[in-house]
Amino acid sequence: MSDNTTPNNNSFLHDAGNRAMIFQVLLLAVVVFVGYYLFSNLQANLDNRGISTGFSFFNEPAGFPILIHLIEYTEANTYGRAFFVALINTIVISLLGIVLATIIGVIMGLARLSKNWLVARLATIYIEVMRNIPLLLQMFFWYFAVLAALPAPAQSYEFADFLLNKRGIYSPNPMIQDGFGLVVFGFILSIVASIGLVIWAKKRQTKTGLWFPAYWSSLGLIIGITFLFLAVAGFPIEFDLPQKSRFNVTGGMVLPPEFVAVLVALSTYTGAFIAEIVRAGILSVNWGQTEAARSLGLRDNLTQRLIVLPQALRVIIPPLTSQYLNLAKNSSLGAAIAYPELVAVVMGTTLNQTGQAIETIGLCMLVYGSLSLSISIFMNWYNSKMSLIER
Amino acid sequence: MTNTNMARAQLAQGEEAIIEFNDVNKWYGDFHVLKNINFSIKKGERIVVCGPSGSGKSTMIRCINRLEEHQKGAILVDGVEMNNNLKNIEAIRKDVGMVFQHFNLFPHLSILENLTLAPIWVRKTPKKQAEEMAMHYLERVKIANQALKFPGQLSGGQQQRVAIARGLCMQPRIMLFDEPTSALDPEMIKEVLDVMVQLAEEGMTMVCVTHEMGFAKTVADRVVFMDAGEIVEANEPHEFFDNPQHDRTQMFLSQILNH
Amino acid sequence: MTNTNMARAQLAQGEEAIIEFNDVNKWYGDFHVLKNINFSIKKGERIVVCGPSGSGKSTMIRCINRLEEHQKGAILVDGVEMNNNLKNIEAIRKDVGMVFQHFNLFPHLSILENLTLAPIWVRKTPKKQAEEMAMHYLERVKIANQALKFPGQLSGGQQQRVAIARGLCMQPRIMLFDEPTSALDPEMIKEVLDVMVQLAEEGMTMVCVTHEMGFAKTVADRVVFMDAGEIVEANEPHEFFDNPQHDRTQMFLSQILNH
Amino acid sequence: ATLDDVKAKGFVQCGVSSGVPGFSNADDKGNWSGIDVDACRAVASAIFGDGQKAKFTPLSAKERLTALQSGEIDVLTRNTTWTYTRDASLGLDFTAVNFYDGQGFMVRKDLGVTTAMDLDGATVCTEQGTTTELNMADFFRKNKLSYVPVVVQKADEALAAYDSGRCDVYTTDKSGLAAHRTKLADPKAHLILPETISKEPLAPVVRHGDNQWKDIVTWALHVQVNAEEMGISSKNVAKIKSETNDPSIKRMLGVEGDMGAQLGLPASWAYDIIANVGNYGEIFERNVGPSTPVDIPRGLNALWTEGGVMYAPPVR
Amino acid sequence: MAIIFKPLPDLPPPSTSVGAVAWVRQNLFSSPLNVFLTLFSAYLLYLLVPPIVSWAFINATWEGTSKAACTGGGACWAFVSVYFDQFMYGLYPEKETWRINLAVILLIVMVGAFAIKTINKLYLSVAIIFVYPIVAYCLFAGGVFGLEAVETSLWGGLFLTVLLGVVGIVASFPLGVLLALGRRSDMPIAKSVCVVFIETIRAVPLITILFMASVMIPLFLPDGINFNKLLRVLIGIILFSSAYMAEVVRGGLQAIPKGQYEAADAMGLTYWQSMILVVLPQALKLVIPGIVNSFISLFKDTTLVYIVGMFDFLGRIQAANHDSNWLGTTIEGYAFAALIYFIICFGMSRYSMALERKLETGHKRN
Ligand SMILES: Nc1ncnc2c1ncn2[C@@H]1O[C@H](COP(=O)(O)OP(=O)(O)OP(=O)(O)O)[C@@H](O)[C@H]1O
Ligand SMILES: Nc1ncnc2c1ncn2[C@@H]1O[C@H](COP(=O)(O)OP(=O)(O)OP(=O)(O)O)[C@@H](O)[C@H]1O
Ligand SMILES: [Mg+2]
Ligand SMILES: [Mg+2]
Repeated sequence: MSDNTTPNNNSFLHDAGNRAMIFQVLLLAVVVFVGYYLFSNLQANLDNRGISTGFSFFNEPAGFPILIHLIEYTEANTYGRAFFVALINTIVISLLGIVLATIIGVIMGLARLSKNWLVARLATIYIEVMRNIPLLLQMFFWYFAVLAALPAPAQSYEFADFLLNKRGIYSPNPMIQDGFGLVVFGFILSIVASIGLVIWAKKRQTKTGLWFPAYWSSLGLIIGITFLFLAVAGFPIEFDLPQKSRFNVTGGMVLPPEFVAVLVALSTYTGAFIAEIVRAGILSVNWGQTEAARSLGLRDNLTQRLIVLPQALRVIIPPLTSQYLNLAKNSSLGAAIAYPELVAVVMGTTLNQTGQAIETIGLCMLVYGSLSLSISIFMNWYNSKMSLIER
Repeated sequence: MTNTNMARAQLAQGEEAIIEFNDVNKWYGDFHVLKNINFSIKKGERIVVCGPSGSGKSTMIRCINRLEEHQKGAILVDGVEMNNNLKNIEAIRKDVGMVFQHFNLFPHLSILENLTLAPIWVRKTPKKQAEEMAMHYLERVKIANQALKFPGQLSGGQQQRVAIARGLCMQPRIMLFDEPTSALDPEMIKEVLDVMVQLAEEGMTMVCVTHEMGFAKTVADRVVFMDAGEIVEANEPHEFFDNPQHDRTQMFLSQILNH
Repeated sequence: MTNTNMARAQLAQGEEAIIEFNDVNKWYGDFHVLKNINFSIKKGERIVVCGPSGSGKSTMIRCINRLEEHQKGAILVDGVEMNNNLKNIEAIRKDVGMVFQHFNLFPHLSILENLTLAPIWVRKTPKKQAEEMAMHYLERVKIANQALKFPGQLSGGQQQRVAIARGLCMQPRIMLFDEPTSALDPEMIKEVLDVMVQLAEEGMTMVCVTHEMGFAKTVADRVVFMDAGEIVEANEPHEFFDNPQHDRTQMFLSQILNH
Repeated sequence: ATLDDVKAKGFVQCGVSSGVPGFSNADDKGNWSGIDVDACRAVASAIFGDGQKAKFTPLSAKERLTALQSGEIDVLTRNTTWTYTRDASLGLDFTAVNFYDGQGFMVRKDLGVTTAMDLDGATVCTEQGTTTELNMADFFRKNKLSYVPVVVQKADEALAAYDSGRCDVYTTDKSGLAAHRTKLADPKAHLILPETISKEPLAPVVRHGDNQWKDIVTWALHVQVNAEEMGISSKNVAKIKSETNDPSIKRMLGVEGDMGAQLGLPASWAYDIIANVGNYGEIFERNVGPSTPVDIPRGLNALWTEGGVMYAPPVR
Repeated sequence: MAIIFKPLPDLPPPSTSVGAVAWVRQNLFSSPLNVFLTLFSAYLLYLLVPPIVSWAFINATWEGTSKAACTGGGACWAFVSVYFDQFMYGLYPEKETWRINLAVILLIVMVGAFAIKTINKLYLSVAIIFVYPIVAYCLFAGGVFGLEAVETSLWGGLFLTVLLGVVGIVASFPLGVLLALGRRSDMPIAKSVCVVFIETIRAVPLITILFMASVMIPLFLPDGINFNKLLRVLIGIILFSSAYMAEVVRGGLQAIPKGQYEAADAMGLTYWQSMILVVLPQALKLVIPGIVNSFISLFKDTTLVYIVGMFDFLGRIQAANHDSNWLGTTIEGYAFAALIYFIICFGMSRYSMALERKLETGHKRN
């Protein structure tokens, strides 16, 4: 039958595989060429203009101060260290923002679904207002609103050993004394005990069918035992109390208003987006699931917890990931209100002092790239875990 | 109370009514979907409900475990009136199993977990015992070997049987079926009907919305025909099929049976 | 070449094969879904393919217009081998109409646009002429009055008839049907089968996956029974139904017919 | 070469700051004015004989140097401090100083502070990306004073933060302090401290390597200073040009010889600068002098003959 | 003899299930928790609304020539009214602003026409995407048909904001579609190029891209080649939003059932035919909300051009805040900005909802 199988007019170009191949080779060639072209121009331009390149400036002293630094930092430290300070600031604000935005988003999303008309309406207004006004404006709003609302340091609000004024929230700074090891031991002990409690509660259910509020009790257990050990060790913590001085407050720990404003702006803004995602996720779970759960006699809170939320999560997670990424990227706007994050320190001060545009901007892009990548890797892992349970 | 009396009158003498509709009316917004439903079901009775699409069949049986609220009249299940009292509703729901047309299995839980969920959380059955019972019912519906799979991995007929087993796991005294076979293909319909026939033979009280007239003929004690929110006719199967009283019923039957 | 010869042998003497499967094998990953399919279909023949779910029926007919690739053997349609050659594939697809189980109408286009799309863009028919032809086929399937509606506005049976008309609009020489009635309810099944019977009477080459045994009996020239990726039995309908050769076929028939 | 590009374009593209009153500021009609703007107009006058053939790109502190490096602007006339690193490693060249500045501090009067040495523990607001940040750090370190820095991306927000009480002190170049003070809610409630903590020679910047262009920008400034020294102003320049016998003036104004050709400029280049823009003294008075709200004393920027450091090489 | 069936008449529902009282009971006070929530929300409203109303309206000053005119203790809207033109048009010559107005009206009319059923959507889209930009550009930039040329550096205010947003979205749209198709293609190299592009761009903040575009692109080009800053910023914005658009469109493509592709294949349509005729129209319709969402984000994000020294709407307002006649009007300026952004963004999201309903072909069946 071989004669019969002779394909007619089998020209090279008509083969689907070949066509794809040719197209791709062309594409690759274009990409490589454009890349090469840009790069060679860059080199020529840099040479022409006598701009030095490289990261050697990283080892030079930075000479500028940074308001918020979670690791030791002074002006005498290097640009490299300044970079890490800023990196940590970016990461901290992103992570805290993500946590807060999630909480706000879930609450607002549920509120918008509330059967209570007024609550649902207010949540809708919140969501629409937040979503439709540029984040930068919101940052200015929070920053200057916060500043305007608070008193000068001399007139600080005081609660116990806490101070609140335009310069931030001051709290006692705990300083660990001898004997703290005992407390740590107590804390570990309490955790072990509560894990035991949870296991015991599971076992008991299997045997007798009765539930025990294991999670709440373990919380109590952890607090109780830790406090007990604190007392036994004679409270081995001393507090460095904030004190008003001529201009400011000295001592204690401080949460500057910049940090608060950026955090509030980021989390309320992103929270509004997350609220919509949560709402859509919950709505995406077939009403039949709720009915089935109800007809089995499950209470509404159990229905939500055991049936609706686990399924809604699958729908929620992918768009949630993008919102997390957006939040991390939007933290770069913090520069506008003096929050010393990556863009401010690296693309701002460092770039201006060293003039190394390519290096600093490239570095910023790289950092945001990796930050985004890690968030999405984590979320994808979580997502696959969730869907694994399903199938 | 004449309506109630009428409902009573439909009962065979001396036997106890486990579900009673007393002059039940329901509206969806302005739309009057159930009109003066008076009907009562004895313990162990097997009722088939049929009627054209949109006639209110589903709505009626969903009122029994208060997936829907009615606005007028009273529904008594096991002597308890279904109203906003959550305690009552929960208690009744434990006693009433429901099987949906689209199964409504929980896709994120394994078959076994689907079955043990309610016993563990609602009835506070020890997990082990709940699992044993679940396996028992899975065997009853002949899919014990699928216990560890997830709903997405089963065929439609198998899923529907799991749904039935799930309903049975609460050891209900009443089972409600809402078109349990209409999403299935012919081979699977048979599987499901077989299980239902078995249940019926064991004396479970059953209310079943279905258009499987074969099932109605063999199993039902009474067939209820609804149209436009009313019960048009309710009768024993042979009477119902051979000698329908209303012209509406005749028309409907002629359509269905000629196919 | 013995297999190919076998395929030829199945042909009635002297008649021309329009579709030929020569020792076709196909895998989905590791899963061997079609096993040594040797089969050939004459011009004007009407073939019904049946078999249990998952036996590879859909896969086989989807290979004919290369919605699926096969990995071994050759499929010849109209003497042209189906391989990666785009020209060939496009040419064959113009000649082969396909009707899917789930209709797959284009929801964003009106019925008329659904029908004229391929003639206009593939066959380069003038729009007016394409529309006339479309109206002609719509009349054939008795829904000409629905031409300006959108698919979402039609009932299942109507949609399926539109799908058939769409297939016919390319004026194909071969029509493939993949369970064209299984998504429909009984009333609608009848509508669709009627249209197909008509087509069959006009001598169109048809390959139809279906479990409507009534249709098979009245219309088919041959009935092909598949199981586990193989063609178990292929025979004329009366032989096939009254005197099945394989025990697997017997078992299958007993299930289907007893329902 | 830049000059050819500029001639081909028909205008000079200058980078300026986006709003420092007295230095570069656009009014509500979009007209630019200020010392830095005039420095640019001087270059335009020298080339085209027309000070209006200049266009202005407002730049933030952050992007100004990169904008120049990348060729987006021809010359950066934005109060930019001349420092070693900037000159040596960035592919840039500074021309002549058009304003001698120094960094200072502004505080609220009611704090009772009179000297910067009192600022121990203060919170300091400043704009990001300038030498100001570094000088501030150096000052406090040198004097062993503690402080809290609040570094805001743009001067406006930095000032707003100071105004709203976030900081005790606002620091930037003294010229900037004077200018910014006019923007505060109550300018009179603020005090500029006497200390000058840094040398801030502000000079227009050009790209490294184009000497001709650098010379043009440099000499456009020198001419202004020389003119003031010689008593030539925009008002009398026409008369002097026609009446003078002083050979050095004749040379400068292009009456004798062709000094312009050496730089690729018309012979009347210096005349055009003075006629269009004025001498340095005029420019200073017009933009930041006592008659303006900015009100900066001449100080260091007076001519060398009058106790300042403005000293220009002769045109010969 | 058969009994004739006569359906009972429909009765109106009892008053406990409809009407105002029932509504209040069901929606506000249906359970103790709801009672609490209702009261709490009402209290919140009480706290927020009266002060805002009195600041923004009751005590506000609407006219005046300087801040000194604002004595009411409320908002100083006089500032906004004096500066209104600059906020809208930037430094665009006053006597030429009719050109901008004309272009905007034209656009609104054209987009609005989508809602009219009888108009051919295809021609309209072609007109908007291909013809309109040319017309608009001629109007804005001038220099042809006797229109006075207006340099791009004078463009500003809300006009610039809208321009950046609209051009960004319109131009990024086809690019996004191509990227999305590329990302879903079977060709490994094409696919990886698209994936890398999309993921890289999505991973970095817009700020860095704008910065690149405004100050660094020239470094990547041969000496002497240079082009308009506005254009460069636009390219940055287009690349940025095309990556987002690609992901939105990909979502739509994934939602199209395989059967649609197969049906198109079975009819003999080529790849591009089946994409353009069958798949994309459905996919794009599905993702209208997503598209509008990216439009809204992009529109808001254009505020970031301030860091590259362009004076968009927000930039103009900030600049006007320097005016010594109007010091202390920052809040009014920002409130006005917030209001305008809100109106535009909210309007867009409502328009998209209306559009979705209009484009619905037949009710959904499952
Ligand atoms: N939530 C609702 N809101 C308004 N009308 C509704 C609602 N649910 C159902 N209906 C209407 O009530 C009527 C009865 O619905 P029901 O589901 O009880 O019919 P059915 O007899 O079960 O029909 P089918 O055989 O099609 O399932 C229908 O006309 C339906 O359109
Ligand atoms: N894309 C795929 N990848 C892997 N396996 C597949 C794929 N598509 C189908 N199969 C498997 O191939 C086998 C044959 O599928 P096919 O759809 O041809 O069956 P069928 O005979 O048409 O069955 P049915 O009557 O249920 O439609 C089935 O076991 C199916 O699970
Ligand atoms: Mg129903
Ligand atoms: Mg199939």
